[in-house]
Amino acid sequence: MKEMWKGNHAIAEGALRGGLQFYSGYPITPQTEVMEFLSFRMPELGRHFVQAENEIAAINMVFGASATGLRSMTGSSGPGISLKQEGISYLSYNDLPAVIVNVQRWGAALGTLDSSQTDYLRDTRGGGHGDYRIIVWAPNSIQETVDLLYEAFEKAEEYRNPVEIYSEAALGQMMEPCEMPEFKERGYDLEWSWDGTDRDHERVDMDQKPIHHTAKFKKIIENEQRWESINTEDAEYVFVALGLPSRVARDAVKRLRSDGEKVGLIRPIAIWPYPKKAFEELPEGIRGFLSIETTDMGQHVEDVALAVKKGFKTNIPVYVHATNQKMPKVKEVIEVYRQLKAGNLKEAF
Amino acid sequence: MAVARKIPKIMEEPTAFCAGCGHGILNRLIAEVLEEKGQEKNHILILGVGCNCNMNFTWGGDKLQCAHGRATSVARGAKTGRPDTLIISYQGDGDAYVIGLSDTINTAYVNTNVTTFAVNNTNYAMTGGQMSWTTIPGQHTTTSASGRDCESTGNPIKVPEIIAQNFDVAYVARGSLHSAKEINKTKKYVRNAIEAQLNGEGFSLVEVLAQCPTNWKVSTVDANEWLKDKVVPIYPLGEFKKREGRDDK
Amino acid sequence: MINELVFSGFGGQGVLTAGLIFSEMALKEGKEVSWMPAYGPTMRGGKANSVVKFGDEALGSPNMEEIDVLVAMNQPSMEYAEFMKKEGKVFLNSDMIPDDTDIRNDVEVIRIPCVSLAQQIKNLKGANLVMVGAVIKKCAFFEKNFAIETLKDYFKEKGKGNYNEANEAAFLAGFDAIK
Amino acid sequence: MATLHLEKERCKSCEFCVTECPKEALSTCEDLNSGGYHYVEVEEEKCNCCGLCYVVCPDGVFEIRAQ
Repeated sequence: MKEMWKGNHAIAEGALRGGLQFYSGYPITPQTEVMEFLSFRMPELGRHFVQAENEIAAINMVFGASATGLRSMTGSSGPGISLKQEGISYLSYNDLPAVIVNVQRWGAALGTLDSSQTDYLRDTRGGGHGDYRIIVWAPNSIQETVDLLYEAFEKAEEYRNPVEIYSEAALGQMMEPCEMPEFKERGYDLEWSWDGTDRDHERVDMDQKPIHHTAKFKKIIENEQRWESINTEDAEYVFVALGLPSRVARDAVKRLRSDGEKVGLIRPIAIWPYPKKAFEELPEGIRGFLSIETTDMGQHVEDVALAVKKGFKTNIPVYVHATNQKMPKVKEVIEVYRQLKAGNLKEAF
Repeated sequence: MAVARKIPKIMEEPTAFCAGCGHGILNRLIAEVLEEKGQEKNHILILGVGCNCNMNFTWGGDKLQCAHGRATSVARGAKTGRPDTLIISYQGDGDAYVIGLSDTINTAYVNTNVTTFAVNNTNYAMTGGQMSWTTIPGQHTTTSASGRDCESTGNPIKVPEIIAQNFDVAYVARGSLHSAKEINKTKKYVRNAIEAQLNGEGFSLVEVLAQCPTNWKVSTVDANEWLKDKVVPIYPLGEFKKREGRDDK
Repeated sequence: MINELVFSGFGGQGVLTAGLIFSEMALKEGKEVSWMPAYGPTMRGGKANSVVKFGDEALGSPNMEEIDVLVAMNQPSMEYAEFMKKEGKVFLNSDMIPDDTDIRNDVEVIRIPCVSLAQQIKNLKGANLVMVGAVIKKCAFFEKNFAIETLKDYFKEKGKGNYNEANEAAFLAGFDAIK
Repeated sequence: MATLHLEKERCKSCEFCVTECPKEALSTCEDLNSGGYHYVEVEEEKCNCCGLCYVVCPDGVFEIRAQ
C-alpha cells in the first residue's frame, strides 16, 4: 500500500527494510530527521542507534560495527560528510561495506540550508585520501530513494565498499506516495567479518592491495553504471541532470518535444561509476549537451564533458546551466535551451 | 622458586619495535592475561596510529587498524557488533590523549564496555619524537628543541585522573614498565581492566608509562632510570578508579 | 493533466497541513502526487508554503512552476500570483488581504473571510480547513464526503482525532461559503 | 630443576635483563645475531631461574622450562 512518506523518513525506513542494524550520526540540518526517525525506530526493532559526539566518531563507530559484521550506516549533510572522509577512506581501504547518506545543502563552509548538489565532485571522487572511489547513487523521487537504500547494503557487501546515497535537502523535505518493501534479513554469513578468533578475513596483503583495489574498482565501473535515458534516440540536444533537477529537465524535454524540438535527457542514477555507457549509446548528429545542476560553477558538467569527449571522440560542445542554491524551473530550462540553440550560450567544455 | 614461563603464542612473531621499547613488554602482559583468561581467540585489538602500527605485522590475534585517534570510537562500534568478544583499543599517548582526546573522553563518558591501553612514552615516537601533551616539562623533543615550555604549551595531561574523577567508569589505573616490580603491578592492572570488561562492568583504561630510548636519545638501560626518575614523579602510579566491590588483588 | 496547488501564509497558519490533506486525498484516489514544503530562503521571516501537485501521469518537477490554484493566507503570499496560470484561481484570506490589493486581472479571485468564518464556529485554528473546504467546492477536485472522510483520517492518524467535529465544521464553513 | 632458554635471534641487546638479574648471570656477548645485536648469554651455573629476565624482556627472548 502506498503511503505519503517524507524523503528523510523514507531514507531511514528504507534502510531499515534493507537490513540496517547499526546507525551512528550527529545532528545536522537537513539530515537530522533521518537520525530522529531512527532514534525511536531502531530500538523498536531491536537494532542499534547511537547519537555520536561528532561526525568523526560516528563514521569510526560505523567502521568498527561494519568490521564486526553489522549492516551499518551514517548520514549527514555537506559539512559533516567532509568530516567523515577519513573514515570513509579507511572503510574503502579495508574493504568494509557501509552506507553513507548525504542530504546535501548548499555551499562551502557553513553554506546555507538550501537544497543543492554542490558536493558532487567530492563525493564522486572518493572524497578522502588515497586513490579510491565509493559507489554513489542519486535518487530523484522518494520511491527511488527507498528502492536504492533497500539495495544499498547488498551492493556494499557485494563489493565490500561503501555506498553513498546522494540526496538533496528538498528531496529530504518533500513527500510523495511510496510503497515500502518487506523487511529483509541478510541471507548469508559474513565469513570475512571480525569475530575475535583471528580467522582468515580474506584480508589482502599490503603489497597486493593496489592490484586488489584496481580490480575491484574496475569491476564496479564495468557492472554498476546506472542511468535513465529519455527521448535520446533521435535527439539533437541532450540534457544531462540528476536528482531533483532531472525531474525539471524531464518536464522541459516533454514540453520541447511537443513543440517539435529534438531534445532528450540522460539521468545518471549512479554518479560513480559515471554512466559513460549512456553516452556511447547515443545517435550520431548530436549538436550539444546541457548539464542542469544546482551548483555554482558546474561540477557534474565535468563528468558530462569527460563522457562526451571520450565517448564520441568528437568535440561536441558541452554547456552548463548551474543555478546555485535555487532549484531550476521548467520555463527557465526551456529558455536556456533556446538561447543555447540560438548560439547565445558559451560552452563550458 | 622457579616458575615455568614462556611467552604466549600471540607473541610468537618477534616484535618490530626498537630495542628497549616498552611496547614489547606491554604486548606480552596483555597477551599473558588474554591467555590466562582463555581469550586468545576471543578478542579484537583496535590499533591506533603510532608505533603500535607495528603490531599489524606481529600480533597473533585479531586486530583492526583504524584512523589516528579514533580507536575508542571504532571499539564502540565493534563492541556493538560483537558484545561477547573482548574489544581492546591499543593506543599511544598522542593517539589517545591528543588527537583522540575527544574519542577517549566520550567513550569514558558513555561508559562503553571496552578497554583502552594507552602507552605513554611522552612523545610522538613513530614520527620521530615530537612533543606530545604528555611530554614532561623541559623535555627536549624535535618540536620542543629547547625543552618543553609549559607556559606556552600546557602542562602534562593526566587523562586517567580526568576520567576517574569525572566519569562513571569501571576501572582506571596507571602503571610503569621501568622495573620487574612495576611490570608485575602493571600486569595486575591489565588483568583488572580485562576482567572488568569480561564482567560487563564498563569502560576501563590503563595508562602505561613506557620507555622510549630511541627518541629520548638515551641508552636502553638509562631509559629505565629516565622513566623512573623523570616521568614517574609527574605521573603518579596506581589505581584511580577501583573496580566496585573488589579488592585489587 | 497535472494540478498545481500552492498553499501560502505565515508559519502557524496551517498551510503545510492544508497541502498534506490535499495530498492524502489525491493519493487515496490513486493519483500521482508530490508535496513540497517551502525550503530555503523563503522559510525565513515566518513565511511558509507548500506546493501540491497531483495528476494521472508521473510527476516531474515538484517545485512551484505554474500554479493552478493559489491559496493566499496573508498579504506576502500574493507575490506568488506571478507564477499563476492564466485563468488560475486565487483563494485569498479576505480578513488579512485588503480588497484594494492589486491583483493580475487574468486570474479568478475568490475572497474567503476564513479567519472570521473559523471564529464563528469557535475553531480559530481551522482557518486553513475553511480554505480547503472552499477549494474543494469551487474546483471540484474531490467529492465532498470523500474529502471529509480523508480529513478525519488524516487527523486521526496524527492522534488528533478528537478535534474531528470542529475540523469538519471548519471544512463545511468554507465549503458553504462558495455559492 | 628448571632451566633457562634463550632465543638469541629475538634479542635486541637492550640489556634490561642484564641490569635486572639479581645473580649477575646475564651479559651480552661479542657475537652478533642476524639482527646485528650483541645478544645476551647466560652463565648457567649462576642462574637460579627466578624469571625476572623474562618479566623485563620486551622481546620474548627468555623461556624457563621446568624439568
